[in-house]
Amino acid sequence: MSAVLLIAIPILAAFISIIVKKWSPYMLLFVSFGLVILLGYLPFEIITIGGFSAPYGISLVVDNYSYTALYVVNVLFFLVAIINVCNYKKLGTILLVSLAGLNGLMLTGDLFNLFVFLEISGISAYIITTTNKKPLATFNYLVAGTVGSILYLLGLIILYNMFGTLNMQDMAVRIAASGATDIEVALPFLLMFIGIGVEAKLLPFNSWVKGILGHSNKLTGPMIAGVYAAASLFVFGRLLTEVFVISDTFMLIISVILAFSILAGEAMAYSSTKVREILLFSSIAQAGIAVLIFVSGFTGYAVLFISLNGFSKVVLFLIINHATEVVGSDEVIDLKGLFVNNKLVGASFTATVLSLLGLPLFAGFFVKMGILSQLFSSGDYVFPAIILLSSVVEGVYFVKLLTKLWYKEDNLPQVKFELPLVYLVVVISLLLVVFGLYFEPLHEQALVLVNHVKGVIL
Amino acid sequence: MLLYAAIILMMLGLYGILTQRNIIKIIISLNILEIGLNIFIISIGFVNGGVAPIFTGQNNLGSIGFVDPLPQALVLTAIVIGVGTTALGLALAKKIYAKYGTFEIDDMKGAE
Amino acid sequence: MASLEFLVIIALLGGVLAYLVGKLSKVVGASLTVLVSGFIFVSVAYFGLNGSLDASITYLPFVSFEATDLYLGTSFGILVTFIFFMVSFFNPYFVDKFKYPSLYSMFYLFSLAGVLGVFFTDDFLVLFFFFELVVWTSLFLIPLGKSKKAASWYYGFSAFGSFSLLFAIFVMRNTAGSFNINDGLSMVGGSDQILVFILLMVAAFAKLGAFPLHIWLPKVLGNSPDPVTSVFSGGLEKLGAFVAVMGLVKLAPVGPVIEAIDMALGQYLIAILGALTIVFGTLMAIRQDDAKKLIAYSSMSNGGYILVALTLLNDTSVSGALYHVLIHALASTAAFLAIGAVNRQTGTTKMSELGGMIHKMPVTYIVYLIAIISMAGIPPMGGFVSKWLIFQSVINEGMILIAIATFFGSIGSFLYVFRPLAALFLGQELPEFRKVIKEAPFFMLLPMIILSGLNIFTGVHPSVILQYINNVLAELGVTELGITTWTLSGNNGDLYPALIAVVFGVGVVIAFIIFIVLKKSRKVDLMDTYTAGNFVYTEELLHYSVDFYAPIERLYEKHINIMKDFYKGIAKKVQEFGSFVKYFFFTNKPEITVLWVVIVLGILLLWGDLL
Amino acid sequence: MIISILMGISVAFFGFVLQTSIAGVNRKIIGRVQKRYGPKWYQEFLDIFKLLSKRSVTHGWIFDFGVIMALGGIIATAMFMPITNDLMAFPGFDNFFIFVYLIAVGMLGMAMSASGSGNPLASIGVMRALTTMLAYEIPFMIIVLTIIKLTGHSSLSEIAMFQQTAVAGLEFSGTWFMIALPVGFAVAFLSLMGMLGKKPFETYIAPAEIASGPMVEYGGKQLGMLFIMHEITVFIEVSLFVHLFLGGAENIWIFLIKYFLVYTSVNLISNVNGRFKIDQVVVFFYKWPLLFAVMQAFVAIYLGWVI
Amino acid sequence: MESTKFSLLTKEEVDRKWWEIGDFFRRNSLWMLMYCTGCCAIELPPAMTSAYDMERLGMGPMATPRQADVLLVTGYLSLKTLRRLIYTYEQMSEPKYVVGIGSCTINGGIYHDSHAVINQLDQYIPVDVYVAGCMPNTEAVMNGFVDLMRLIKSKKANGWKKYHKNNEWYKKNQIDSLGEVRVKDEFHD
Repeated sequence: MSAVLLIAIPILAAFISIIVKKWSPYMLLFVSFGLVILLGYLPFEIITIGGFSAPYGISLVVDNYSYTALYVVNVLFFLVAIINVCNYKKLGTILLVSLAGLNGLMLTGDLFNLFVFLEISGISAYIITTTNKKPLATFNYLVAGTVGSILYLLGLIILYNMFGTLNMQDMAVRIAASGATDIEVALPFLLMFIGIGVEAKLLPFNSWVKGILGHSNKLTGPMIAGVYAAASLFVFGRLLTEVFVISDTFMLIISVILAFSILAGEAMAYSSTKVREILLFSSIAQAGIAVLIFVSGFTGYAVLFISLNGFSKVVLFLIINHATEVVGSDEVIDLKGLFVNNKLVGASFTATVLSLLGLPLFAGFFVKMGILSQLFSSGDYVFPAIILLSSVVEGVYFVKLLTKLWYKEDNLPQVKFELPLVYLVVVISLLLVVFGLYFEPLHEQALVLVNHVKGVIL
Repeated sequence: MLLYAAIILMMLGLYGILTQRNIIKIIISLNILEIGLNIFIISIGFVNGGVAPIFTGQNNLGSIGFVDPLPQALVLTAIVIGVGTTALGLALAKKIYAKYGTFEIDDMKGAE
Repeated sequence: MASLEFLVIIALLGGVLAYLVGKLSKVVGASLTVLVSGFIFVSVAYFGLNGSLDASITYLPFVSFEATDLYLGTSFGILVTFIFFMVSFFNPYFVDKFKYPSLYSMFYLFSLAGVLGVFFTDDFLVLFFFFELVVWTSLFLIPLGKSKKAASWYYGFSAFGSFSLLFAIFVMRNTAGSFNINDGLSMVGGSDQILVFILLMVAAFAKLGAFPLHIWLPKVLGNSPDPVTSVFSGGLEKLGAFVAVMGLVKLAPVGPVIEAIDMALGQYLIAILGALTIVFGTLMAIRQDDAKKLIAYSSMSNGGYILVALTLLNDTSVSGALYHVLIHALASTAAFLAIGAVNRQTGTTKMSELGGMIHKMPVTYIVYLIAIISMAGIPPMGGFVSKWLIFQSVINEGMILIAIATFFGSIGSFLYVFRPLAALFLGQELPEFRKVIKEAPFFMLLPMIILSGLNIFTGVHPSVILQYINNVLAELGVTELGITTWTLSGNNGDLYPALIAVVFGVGVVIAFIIFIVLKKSRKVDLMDTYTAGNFVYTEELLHYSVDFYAPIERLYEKHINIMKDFYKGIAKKVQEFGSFVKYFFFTNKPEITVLWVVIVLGILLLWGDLL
Repeated sequence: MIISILMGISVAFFGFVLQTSIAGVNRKIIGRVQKRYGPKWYQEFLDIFKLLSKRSVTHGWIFDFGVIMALGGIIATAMFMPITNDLMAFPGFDNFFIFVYLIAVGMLGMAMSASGSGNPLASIGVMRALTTMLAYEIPFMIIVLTIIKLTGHSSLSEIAMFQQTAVAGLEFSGTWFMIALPVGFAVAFLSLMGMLGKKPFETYIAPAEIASGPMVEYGGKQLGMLFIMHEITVFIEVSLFVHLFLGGAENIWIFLIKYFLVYTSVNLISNVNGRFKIDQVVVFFYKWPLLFAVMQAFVAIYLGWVI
Repeated sequence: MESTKFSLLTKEEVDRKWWEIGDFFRRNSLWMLMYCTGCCAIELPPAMTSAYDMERLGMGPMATPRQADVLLVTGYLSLKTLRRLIYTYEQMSEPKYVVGIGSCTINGGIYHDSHAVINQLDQYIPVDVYVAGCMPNTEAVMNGFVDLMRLIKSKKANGWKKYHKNNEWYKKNQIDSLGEVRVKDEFHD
């Protein structure tokens, strides 16, 4: 039982489902559930495809980092799939292909292979977003995504030209050995940074996000904001920790981009009146924070942050998108008093928001404390200040949103949440509360990941 | 020399995407960008006086200056992916045309 | 041997239980809060006073308490739990008017748990954990009242305060290596110490509602439901005082010493800000028409007193500050409860709509009278002792500007506390309330009477409590206040509070004898007054309550909401910045991303040779 | 304890008798100033006892309780007042702040019963009284702050002793503060006129505007008791002024002379003045008196220039 | 036989003694209500100024009926003024005295045949002292006050007792001529 099955099974199921159209949704469910079970027995090893050793063949790396990433992405994928399987039947094959692409992204140890899986998951993402009925927005996404991956490929090729290898670990070793000055290495890394940055929603490169998530539905919202966001941030993390050598000028540009992305994200969320816009701008800010942590080198808490963020975004977007479908518009005024007569969903929405804000009794608090303590211990005072300031602004607009959603007397929006969604949402928010109170496992997971040193396979 | 051609093509592609308002023209400039990139990848593998990297009867020794085979393999996948994206782009263009009746982004009403 | 951790768990579980019971019947759920907070107060007070609170931890994962010689935490803890217990009597009566009654009881007990945690821990991270818990649980209590926007104002300011506290905690951890409070505060030095001082002061100002960060106080206290307002002004503001004590007393004075008044520059700036808080609080309180907003501004100005007293760092001032914390808690809670009782009967606290409440609610009137006597600092009540101590220290240091502010505050407090008394309770009895109103039920009167009894006790025999405060002074390393069983000795004079009360009693007896000996007067209806011969039949005409202090208000009418516009301006700036970025980065054109990619690439390429 | 309380009551009674008779004498002096004979010297006593003998009206229990509390508070304050160096009821406990704040009890009692009477004119009168108090109190307190800072004591008798004998150790002892702090004396004199409610600052008992302000609804014994309270308040404020600025008194005669001089001078000045509007009173006290008070305090405390 | 030197006074004797002492004080500090109805009021300022100096007798003006003892009715009384006068009279604290100045209060004076003025004040409220003269001289007014003092001394100035005793008579007269004393909306009827 090796990791390749994680990619092979979904691809195989995708082709079969083309032939047998009407079974594709059930096959989707069966495969994604199967993969989640399969993950239990995955050995930690490097699989070289076709026997060629590292620099020549493609290798799949299964270490602690990619194992956690796989777990999060597959579980999220499965949850989103269950909710949306009944009313998006014809997307079965596409979802299977995107599942394969995502698993490939997590596993691959080879840079060009990463480009290929990036494109596969990207194209399936474009197709998924066509369900938004906004073709122009999807077109933007397509153009942005393709340009991003082209730049990534360009950077990749320059690196290959300079160091002759495409394997991540090998590349890291060769860069260290060759003693290349940081300036020379800066251009390819910046190109790759921009390439992945488009997908990871960093500010200057994410103009497509507003179009896509602004008009998302119950499938594209959680999928893009939850699953794909988590996946792209994991990839970003792997690249930043494994391969990149960041010189001080390059670091300056990245930190300016990140700081701007965090603060501007919060400001935009503060200034928007549509609920979905508030959520998407706040997820832009959170993406900025995640990349910031990776750049400062604390993979442990970054992974926890991304997974928590992924789960919360799935919950938030599911609830809001469902409500928008029923009410017809996602303006805050129209959704006012949404939770008055569905209290359970409201309670879980509130719990998830509070965990995002990092308030005590919720898992978000522990992760935020971990991030801040590590940032402070590395003697950096500027970024914690930015993070704290942004969480104040974030707190204000989320509280404003919550009070509006909970308090309204007359003509409340008639929204009914069906059972599976309610169960999913309540389970996740309970998880957040449980991990908030008893966060020993989170602590160990963070410690295990912290000593995931560059180039060493655990 | 091939390198410079590739870079010029890529600049042309980028320029095309930046300035064109027509959906189809954007897709075409996207293709130009990809072709530029593929040529760039090919030019990386060039070895002066190299021979096509296929083992035949007379040149099966490692010492003969083979041209680097790896970029050519990469280009193959890159081209296929380029085709994939262009196909999806055209499908979207058809849908946009069906919805807005024009390819010009500027005069698409209600695009927001 | 009540263990603190056991109490915190009881509070949390009690909250959940209150929620569940609340689902069945609102009133039972709310009365559960009375039982739980009562139990917690009794155990904290009983075990805390004879120092036998055990701090062992079995269940809560990373929490660490410490209760042995922690007098500061115990005194604050007992005070705030007492306020929670007293106010909880009001819950059953008010809970049926709330939109989410069971949630109210749950969050009420959660904030109690948070408060308990803050005062009894010696570890900064645990302090911040409970600090934030209090913030967000009390946050959801506010919208149950009139205004929803108040909650976001409250969260904005207290989040700003608690995050600056967090920043200070981590800065201290860098030097001290561990999260221990005492090491952290003592070992931090140099430029870090200034940074920590500023941040702690920002946290204290945000929570206390002092001058620069005071906008949320009247909005929140004015609009939230009555029990919540009393808990806020009596209990939750004391968190700010607790952080202020940490920042001003435990932390060594910051900045160069000004030799004229031998005070550190940092302390002097805080004293100036405290003085400004007093003046602005008083000025704004004088012109309020809503009684709750008026008392809210009064607690803001009393917060200013506490800050001024804490910065002077001699025996009378710090003991005066701590005693004032106690007095202000008791007096303002009693005042808020009294106004709450009126609000429950009439439905409004606007003074222009009320009048003559004394005829139907005499006990509430007496409670309010005793509360304002203490708030104005008039002798028989506790307020006089604490204000006397603060004046002793201010005069001893010879700081003229701050003395002006304190005198203005104490006389101004007499003015604005009298306004509700005259406009709300006395004056003509308005006809629409005459039939409807009846005295508050017994269980609402009970806490009010207890609080007024305490107000009197703290005024007549203060040395009992001042004795305990001396232990706190010893713990803080400040020289102790000279107390004998009955008299206090300040810097330049002694005070015999019991004697004043006795003499006042004697005076009243003499006046009563004069009154009784003479002929009995003829009882006349209120409407039969001297109206220069005109016949007046409507009560509203003869009730003077609108624009009570018109001559003073006219002086500063034009520039009242400078600070409010300042903060609204900031909010607008953030909004503009957001829409500006949105305009630039999120148009619906595909080439935007490519444009920014090219720009970033250009910057890096040109970086090398340009800079 | 009982003896000192009896002593206190006798001090209060002495204060009442002294002030009432001096007030009668003053009415005679004012009469003479206006070229008429003026009433008998004991006219004030006659007025008070006439009022006590009349049967008047009450508006409810708060109306009466307020009057009792007012008179009781003022009697209590008077009991603390030292007459001469050794003639005082409670040696060592006659702190300055007790006087300032116990007078506030009297004020509160009267204000409470006035508003309880239900007459709008009374409430307006009370509002004006409190506003004027806010105005004249601040400069007075600043000057007293300087005195307490210079003498190091806040009890009246010590301050008086400080001014009488020149003690070697203490720097400014021996000279009356009237001479030592001339500007302070002038400001305090103005605030004393405000405290006594004499003509320029008589806005709260303005008979023409608000029909004698708070006293609108009082008649008979309530008014009589308020008159007694007014007399004792004047006694407290004037003797406070005497102790703070004129160096107290070694024996009773000096006290009587100083007391008479101060009260008569205030009365004479007040009789030639018209009446301020209420806004003018507040603005007046916050312009020059406050400025001079702060200047005097700054000069005296920090620069030490005391004559 | 009991000793005559010191006999225990009965209750009424004690009261009477107190009343006499009270009369001494009431006599020597008469406060008049500044309520001038007609033209004879012009005589009062000279009585207060230095020429005649009313203060000498212990008299002084007071602002409200609650505080005043003497009600000076100076000059003619129209129906509207009479209503206010009666309302003010009832607001005064006992024992109270009324001094009718000018002939208009005695028999209507020069307006005796006018439709709007009452002729005899005595019908409506008890009057203790009259000062005759169509605008009596200030001396006459002062003399009236001294007469009032003498009446108080000899316990004859008990107009207020008469008002209590035969109250119905006074009320009937008032209703006859005025319709009703406490009118609701006088200016529009």
